[in-house]
Amino acid sequence: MSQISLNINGKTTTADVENRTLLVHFIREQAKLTGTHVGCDSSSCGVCTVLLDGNPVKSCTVFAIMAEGHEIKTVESLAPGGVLHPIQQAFWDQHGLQCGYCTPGMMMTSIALLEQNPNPSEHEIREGLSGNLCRCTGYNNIVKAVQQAATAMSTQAADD
Amino acid sequence: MTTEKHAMGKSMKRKEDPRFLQGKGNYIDDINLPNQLWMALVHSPYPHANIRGIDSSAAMEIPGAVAVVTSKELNAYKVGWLPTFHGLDKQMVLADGKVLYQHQEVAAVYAETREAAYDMAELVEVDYEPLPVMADPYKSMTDEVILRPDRENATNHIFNWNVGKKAETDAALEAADHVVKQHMTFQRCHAAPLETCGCIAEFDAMGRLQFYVTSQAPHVYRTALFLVLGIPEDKIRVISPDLGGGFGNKVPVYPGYVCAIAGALVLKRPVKWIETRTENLTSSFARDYHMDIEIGATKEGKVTALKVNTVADHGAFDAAADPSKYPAGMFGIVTGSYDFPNAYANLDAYFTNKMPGGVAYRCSFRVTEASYAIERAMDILADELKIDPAELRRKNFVQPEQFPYQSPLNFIYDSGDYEKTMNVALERIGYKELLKEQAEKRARGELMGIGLSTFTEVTGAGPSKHFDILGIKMFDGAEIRIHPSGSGIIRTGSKSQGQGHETTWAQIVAEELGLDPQNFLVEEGDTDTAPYGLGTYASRSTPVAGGALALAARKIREKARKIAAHVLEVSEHDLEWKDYKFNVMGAPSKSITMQEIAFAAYTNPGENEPGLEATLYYDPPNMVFPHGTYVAVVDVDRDTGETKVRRFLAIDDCGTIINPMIVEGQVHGGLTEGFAIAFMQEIAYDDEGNNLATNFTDYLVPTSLESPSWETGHTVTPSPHHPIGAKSVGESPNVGSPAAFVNAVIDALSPLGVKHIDMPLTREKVWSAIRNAEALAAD
Amino acid sequence: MFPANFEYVRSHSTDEAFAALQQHGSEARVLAGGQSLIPAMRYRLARPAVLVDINPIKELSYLHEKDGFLVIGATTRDAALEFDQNILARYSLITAVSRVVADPIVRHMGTVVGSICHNDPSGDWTATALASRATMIVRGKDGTREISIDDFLVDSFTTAIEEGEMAIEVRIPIPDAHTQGSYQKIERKVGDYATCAAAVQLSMNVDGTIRQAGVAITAVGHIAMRVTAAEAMLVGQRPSLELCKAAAAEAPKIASPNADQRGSAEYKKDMARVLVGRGLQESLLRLGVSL
Amino acid sequence: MKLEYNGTEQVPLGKDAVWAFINNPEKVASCLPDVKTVVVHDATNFDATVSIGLGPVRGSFKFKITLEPQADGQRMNVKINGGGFGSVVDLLAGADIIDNGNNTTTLNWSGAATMRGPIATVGGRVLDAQAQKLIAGTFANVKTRMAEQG
Repeated sequence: MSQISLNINGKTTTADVENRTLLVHFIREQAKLTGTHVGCDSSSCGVCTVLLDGNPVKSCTVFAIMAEGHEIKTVESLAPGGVLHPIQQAFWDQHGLQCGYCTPGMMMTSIALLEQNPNPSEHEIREGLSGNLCRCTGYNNIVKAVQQAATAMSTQAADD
Repeated sequence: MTTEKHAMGKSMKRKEDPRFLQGKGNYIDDINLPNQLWMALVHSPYPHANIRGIDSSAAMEIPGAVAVVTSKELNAYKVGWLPTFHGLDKQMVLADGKVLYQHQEVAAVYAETREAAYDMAELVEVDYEPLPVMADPYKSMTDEVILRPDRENATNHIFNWNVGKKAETDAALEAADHVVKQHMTFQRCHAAPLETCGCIAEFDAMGRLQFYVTSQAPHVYRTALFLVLGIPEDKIRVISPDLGGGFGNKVPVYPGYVCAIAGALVLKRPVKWIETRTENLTSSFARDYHMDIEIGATKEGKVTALKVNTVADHGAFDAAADPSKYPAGMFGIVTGSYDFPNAYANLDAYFTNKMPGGVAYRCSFRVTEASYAIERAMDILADELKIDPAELRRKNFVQPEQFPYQSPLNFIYDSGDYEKTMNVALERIGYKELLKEQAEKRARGELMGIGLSTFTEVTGAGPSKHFDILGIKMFDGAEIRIHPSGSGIIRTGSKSQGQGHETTWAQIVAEELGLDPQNFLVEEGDTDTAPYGLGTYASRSTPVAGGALALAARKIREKARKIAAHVLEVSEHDLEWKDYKFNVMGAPSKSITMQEIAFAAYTNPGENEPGLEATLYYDPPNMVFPHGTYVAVVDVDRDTGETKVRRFLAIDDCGTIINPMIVEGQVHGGLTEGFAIAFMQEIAYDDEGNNLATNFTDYLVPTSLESPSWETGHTVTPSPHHPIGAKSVGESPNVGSPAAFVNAVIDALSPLGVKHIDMPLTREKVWSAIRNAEALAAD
Repeated sequence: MFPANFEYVRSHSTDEAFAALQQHGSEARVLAGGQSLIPAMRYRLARPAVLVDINPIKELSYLHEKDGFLVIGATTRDAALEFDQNILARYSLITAVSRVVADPIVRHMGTVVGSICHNDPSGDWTATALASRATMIVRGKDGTREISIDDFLVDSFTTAIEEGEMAIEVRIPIPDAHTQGSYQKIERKVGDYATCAAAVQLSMNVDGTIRQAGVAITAVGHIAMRVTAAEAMLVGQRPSLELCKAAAAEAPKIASPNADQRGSAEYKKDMARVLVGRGLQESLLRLGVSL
Repeated sequence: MKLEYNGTEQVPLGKDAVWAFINNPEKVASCLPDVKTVVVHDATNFDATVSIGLGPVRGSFKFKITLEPQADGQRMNVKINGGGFGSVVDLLAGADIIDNGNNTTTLNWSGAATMRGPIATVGGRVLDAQAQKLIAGTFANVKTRMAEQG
């Protein structure tokens, strides 16, 4: 067991964990943030995607102990005070989710994608999201949602 | 009043989304009970072996180890075997004496932490004596090795099912100008929702089982648990929380569930079990039909007879989730959209050393296999007769005036207008221009294909005279309670897995009552509160639960009429329901809304029974028959065998549309699953019975990059017997699209003489077909 | 699934990591991005006793040009290359491969050096390192040493790194203005191991002949392989369609793939030919030579 | 997954010496690559634990080994069943022993292995070549040890 402290969504969580504890389980069980999900054992599905220092990573393929001293952002950080983030609003408006299981990971990747490329083409969006599986939507509406969010976020940035 | 904005037919945004968007969904693994134990399962690496012994001593040395359970303990409690849904077989909970398929559950371990449970599972030592493996149903057929000596009959044959007129069909085939014959396989697939299955079992202070489980059919589970465990149903509460997809995978009662409950009972602590992805992919399957289809036709292309012989691989246990009287599901829909004067379908099912099942996967019980067979065969017929595939279909469609149409394989189709739907599709895709482009490309040696599928489905199981599971008739219940302020709660026995019931159920009720759909809470999945229903699978929710809801709402309306009459001081016969309110006939200024009536129901009901609630069970008079035309346009890379789906258009006719946005979303998702089946997905086995697709590195779920961009549209031919004319749509794209993809690829390769390739159409299979054709041409 | 437990050593400097590796010997493994190792551990196929985490070592995270080489430190992520403006502008082979390694999220953790050290038979970075004639820098008992990529890649999952040593850096010669490359990969879906892939890089003389050729194939043998015969055939020649075809035809001769769910040996061999051919043509097109 | 291999070794020993060697469980066990422990039960049955290292996959396999000398003295079959990593391997190997007359013997060996479990499904992509090395290595060791003995 090792004691580790992680900054998740701006808040520090300290806990004793085994070295083998995966980041996703630390987030779900120690930090009690269950919006980040688990969908496979092979680092294939991306439903566990969170931002590690701003970059999307599969939290099932990182040991919690490796994240000591780093900043984690999960889906729970997106709507402080209940006002939806433009990406959340866009997924809602465009029917970019059905069962909702891939949605948190998909949105975290989308946010990082738009950070890197604020005005992506459809192909760039499809490429950028290709580490996150969705079994329900067929991706059409997810692409539309990212396009809507891109517009909303650039307008927001211009207003700032 | 926002009714006009958000009633039926409107793309209302989903009411369930805000919680999912904020990571506040409540899925099974998000639930933890105080003092719970974790369970893990030990699986067999052998597909067929005697178990000589199980040694759990090393496992019990792990810190945190609590118990190891095998079939011996389960048998002592008489819970070693499970009945299968249609009653033709039973299934081991944990391997009893021998294992029959690779990854079969052999032991359950219980520990204080999840990690310890997995550490334990690794150390349970099982002594296996390998036995000969039957990994092919055609080999099983010989009965050289009997897989199930526990059964009365010493044979691997499970059942024969047939429908239609054999002698007449054979005679018609004999007399036909032209007969096409094709063997085709619909490969073994898996629904693979992104959330795996799981459960938590707890016996509360009153000795009542609180069973949280990923279930598409909570009430069926409650009854099944009564049958397996003997616990009275009032002592069982099944709670199905938010489901991360289902697609049929969350219909069966899995052995792990029984082990969790047994553990909770004996260890007197809550037990939690969440499947690994490997466990999810190796516990059940769908499809695996090997079909020989024959179509007879006149030389002008008018079909005269259809015959299909099928060998079904059901794996080690016949754990199919089909209704009792339909061991081959709705396979009789195999005559599709075409008016066959004669038809006969015959099917034999066999045991093999593979995982058990035959569960439905985004399909109303074997409709997908049937649709694929007929739509492929029609294309082969068109190719052989040198008739345009659209023209051939046009010649043979069941005509609008023929409905209700009695099919030769015993269905009565409710409604449809196949030619209209196809015309819309051909027009929108630009069929003529595509044919021209294809001709030009062919002249240059390029491989471009256009594939059509004009499928008909049968959904909405079902009418009680035909359909039951475990003897329970397949009707659904709905309960609506209207509160004094005009808001309300809706409960059904259905269970959304992403289909958006919280939205569409509110829309149906709001439309019927003239209330605001935003003000309805929809609750599903708790057997303590929901009325009995058979659950959500086989595209049955809108046809059955949706019908129940509309009729329950109308029951409320009839009661409301009485209260309205009292409030308005008129006779109820003077009232007419129009523009979402009761109007006094002949007195246009006098009317009352449902919201006002609701208030009156609790404040001023007069002589009427107070309150405004209704519960209704709907037994549909018939099935519903959605249809559609799908068109795929593909380009095939001659060097690598890669297929690029350049365009795909789906025109669906699912009758009355409740929420177009949700319908379109369902179609997109189903098309991507159909695409995956056509090109990527297969649970393949090698000759030694090893399962070759046990995780997402080999069971290929397409990403946004592989998945084509979908084009959709619809025609509307309402069902004449459904209360709101709705059919269903969730499964249509998965049912209809595989044939369109394959037809397109074969069309692209047809100049080379390629007639058929079995799915999945991997690059190598296509490459190989091209190379073989070139070699033949060179000879 | 959950890994078996292990001892964890966090290192903040190369010295610390090196000392830990020396101390634990064969029991220890370097933990860089972990994108191959952690999944193997989750299936309990890998169960190292000690993991030496080099991620906190700031001095190993770099990506810049120095003395004629692009130098990439041991903890530099794949994604750093994918989004680097200089690489996008001047390194066509690296740009191409950086977009098809694993999947976009895995690339945010995975490292170039770690991937080369893993030496998976289907590695993308190993083939790229061969085609671009990279050099590995390894820290050993007697200080650091340089090893050419050809000598570094020994066998499947085996490199010239000895017990207790660690890779520090990969050096890739900076392509001049007359050098272009291409990465051609067939995969069943994003994130899958390649069914077959080819890395190609060509440099031209001013007279229009080929000065240098790098051709490597992966996923069709025990290890990524340089197609030496193809390179020899190309150098000094004026490019033509026939030349490209002849060079591509050398690839299947050295390929010895296993049949698996990705395809038969025959298919993979033919793809080695097709992909090398396409890689050559695309590189030439980028050099302004249309065949 | 099923894997099949074969090969030939020339041994600089007479046939009788070869036959004696391969009927000795201790000696046969010593030829397994990276063998950690051997427990001999009787003249034809023994258990061996072998270290396996295939890239990231490292650990040990426990094997039950049965020697099945054929009555004519021309052939030895070996049955190997074992497991590790939650996986199992069933290996049927055999060698025809050909007396070349000049105090040398030819071993024509072949082996068929069936691998099951995660090692095959997750590691299958890279297993074939590695397994071949292990099996070929064993027979090469047989030759070397015999030569040392001779």
